[in-house]
Amino acid sequence: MLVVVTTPITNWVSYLVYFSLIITVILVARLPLLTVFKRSLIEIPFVLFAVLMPFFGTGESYQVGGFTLYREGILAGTAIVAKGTLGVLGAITLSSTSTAREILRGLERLKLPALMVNIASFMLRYINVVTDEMERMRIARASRGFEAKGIRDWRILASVLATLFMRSYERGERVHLAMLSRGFTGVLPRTPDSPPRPRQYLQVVSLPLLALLIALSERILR
Amino acid sequence: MSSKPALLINELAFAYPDGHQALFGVNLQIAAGERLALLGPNGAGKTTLVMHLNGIHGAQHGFVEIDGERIDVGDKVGLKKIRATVGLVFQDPDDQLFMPTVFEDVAFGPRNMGLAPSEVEVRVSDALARVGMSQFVDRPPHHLSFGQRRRVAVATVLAMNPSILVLDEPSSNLDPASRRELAEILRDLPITLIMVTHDLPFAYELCERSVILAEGTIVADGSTSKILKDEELLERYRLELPKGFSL
Amino acid sequence: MSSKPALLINELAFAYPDGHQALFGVNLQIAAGERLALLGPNGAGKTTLVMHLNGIHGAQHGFVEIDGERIDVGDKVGLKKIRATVGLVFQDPDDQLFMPTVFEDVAFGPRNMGLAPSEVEVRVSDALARVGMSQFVDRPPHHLSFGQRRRVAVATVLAMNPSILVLDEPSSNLDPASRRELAEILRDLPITLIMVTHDLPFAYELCERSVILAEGTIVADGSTSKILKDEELLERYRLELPKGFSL
Amino acid sequence: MFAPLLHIPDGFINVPTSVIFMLLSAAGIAIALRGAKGELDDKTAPLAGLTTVFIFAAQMINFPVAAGTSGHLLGGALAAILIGPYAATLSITIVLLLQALLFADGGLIASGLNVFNLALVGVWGSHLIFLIIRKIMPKRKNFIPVAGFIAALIQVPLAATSFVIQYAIGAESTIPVSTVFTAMVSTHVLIGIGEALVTAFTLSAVLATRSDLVYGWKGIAPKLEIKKVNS
Repeated sequence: MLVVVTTPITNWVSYLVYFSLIITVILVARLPLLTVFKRSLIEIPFVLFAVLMPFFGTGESYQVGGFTLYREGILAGTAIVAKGTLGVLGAITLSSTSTAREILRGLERLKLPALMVNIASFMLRYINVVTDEMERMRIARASRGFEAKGIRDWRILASVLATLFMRSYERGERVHLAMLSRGFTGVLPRTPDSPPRPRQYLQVVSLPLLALLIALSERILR
Repeated sequence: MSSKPALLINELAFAYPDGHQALFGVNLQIAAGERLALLGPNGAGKTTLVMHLNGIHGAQHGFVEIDGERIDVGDKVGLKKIRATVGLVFQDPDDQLFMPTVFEDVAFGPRNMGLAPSEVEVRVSDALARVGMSQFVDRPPHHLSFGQRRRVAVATVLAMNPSILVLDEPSSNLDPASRRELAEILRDLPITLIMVTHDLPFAYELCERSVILAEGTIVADGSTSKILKDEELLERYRLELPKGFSL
Repeated sequence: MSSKPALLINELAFAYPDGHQALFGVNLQIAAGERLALLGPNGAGKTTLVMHLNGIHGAQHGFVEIDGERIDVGDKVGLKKIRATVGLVFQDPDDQLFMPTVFEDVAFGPRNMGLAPSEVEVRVSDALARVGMSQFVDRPPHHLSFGQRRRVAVATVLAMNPSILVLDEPSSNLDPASRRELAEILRDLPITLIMVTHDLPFAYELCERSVILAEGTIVADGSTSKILKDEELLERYRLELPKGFSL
Repeated sequence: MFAPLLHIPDGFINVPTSVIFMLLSAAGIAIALRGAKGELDDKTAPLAGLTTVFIFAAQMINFPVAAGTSGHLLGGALAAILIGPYAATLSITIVLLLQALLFADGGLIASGLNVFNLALVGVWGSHLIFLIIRKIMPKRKNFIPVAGFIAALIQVPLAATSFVIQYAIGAESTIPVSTVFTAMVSTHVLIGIGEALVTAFTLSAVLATRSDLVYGWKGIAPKLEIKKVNS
């Protein structure tokens, strides 16, 4: 990712290779393409931003259908779309090929503070419990003829938020008591886990390495 | 209206978006004023079926009719009417009670129906009186005991004057006295009642008729006492009377 | 050790920081290997009492002794031992199963005790075998059914090899077959058992002795069958056997 | 969505700037970690974990604005007042990290930028505003929603301004900073009004039933006791 972001957009060959790399990974991992596409829509606000960019800038410019487009702006806009898309595709690949737990383990290895990892793992454990509660509350509202239409309904939705907060907080307290009664002393026991084998390391670094190679070669060839 | 069944389910089948099929052709007919227990093991599709009764899920195959009118989840006006006719009481009262006071919670449904404030007040006080919770009208639901919250949850639905009341595990987590009080409240309601439950003695106490739902179809339908006496049938569907219980 | 009671509660009183007093002098003595049902209406102080048994609440007046040793919430080392001796199973298994997999959840207690990884594994597989959940060891708890989660919750506590097991409403929300299976598991444990419950038939099935806690004191103590036959006593404390149930 | 531009993807702001803000965020998180530990003790992990789920779930609730459009809560001010600034910083940071990792919502290298804007500027900005208002206003329960309203109102444009500063330092873009500033801040003032309404409503609903859970209100209670001792 870092390699991608530092590559100047004018090295467009590199970008083609990056895209083919990430798409190869997506295909190899057999991710459903439609899902990947749907999830990439998340970057749309930034694409809009990028589309505006060619209209701004200084220096070299072109006249297209009555608009003044700046070379600088076009380049910058393209860069944002290209890099953003690569980033989003990369993150989607990561999240679709690794379980949330594996990602957490990874964060732990990357020396994210233990407390942060613990909070995140509690979050992952209870996300289903709480979203199920939320869904049942939604059905309960709908069953009594409620439909959120406008700002008038915000007060009711806020009551739902408040209830959700109180239920979550109280559950947090009960979980804490349950932990205490099983001898918790403030430090969560670490799960001993096997260190990754060299082969796995190789697989892990292969993609960034390849990307780096491409970036460098472009620069050298110029 | 009186000749038509209060509820008619015909060939109802349903699969979740993830492909898991929960209902495989359910047929059921209930007359107005009947009290029916819907029994069955965990994962039999009971909750999925209940979600069809007021249009939370739409029928993918077959249909559901309330008082002779077919539920169409696309028809917003019709749906609103159905949801006023069929009242759903959830198993966990905390899912149902989200307003700051008991009054506002019970008033929520009637207000959504667009009733005048004076009419809303009448509805609220009637519904709370029916479940014996009138004195708690200004309390936050959060501060009530579990049994009291369950009763307020029933009131929130009664306030909409439904003609069919559907309850999911109404007796769960209640202490014995609260359980009996709830049974008395439910017995006195002049209303069609459908009760999803594991509590066979509770079903026996309240419902003349029971059906067993298993693997997405109705596998038994008859008088509650007859069904509960059929030990082989009960055992096949992981149902059993508690030790020491005799009909 | 054998001559001393497994649990001795003497004159225990407790008030919450908000001033609400929950216990008003509880006296109770349990011998090793006994199975005791703690009955009582909602709000009687049952949960508060249970929280004293392993030092989550400290005694404000009176004391609690486990195997002759007084619980002192200030003594961290002693507390650790108490919490290994007295195992608490919560009512909602989701409160108790907080780790990402069944294995890690059951291993949580033994790891806190500082056991070696190999010993932890033995404890986990033993505990899961006892509740018949061995095949689910690598599953995330939220993929299990409610009855299965309840059983894993029991295993998380058994893995600490407690000599006293305290269960809060163990039969709540279980379907009849899961309820019976749990009763069989609990009956086979060679352990002192204290069970807080509303489910009088369940208490009758499992416990020879029962006490009734009401308004913060023990108001009755005797054989379960004798207590459950005393209709006047039961009624006074909002307890009653379900209709159709006979001893 | 209320504030899509506050989830910056990778490549929008250049790497040196991203790294600088990553370091700044890391420092802020370190302080929050220490603060939360001191405040919540061994309750931190479960309580902060569950409140993080709450923030995450809260952002899934759609607040309809007008025909078809809707928004969701950012929650910085709400979290700061409900659970305190330290725990709120941690909760919002984790929500942002997991959104980036699991849902590709916001970039990974850009995560430092996003955490800085929302978890640090958003939360601590709200907290400071809240403290100031607490000084000025009468110490009654119903001042909390009002304070929450103002804190949330200012928090959103504040986070937007922080975004513009990052943009000014390191955006690989040609749109002039002043244009971005005007556009961002004006839209986010509107968004801030929505955020403020929802925050105030939610706070008043929690206060109605469990005022003891509200951090911003608890902070006041001991003060009153001290007064009694002095007189």
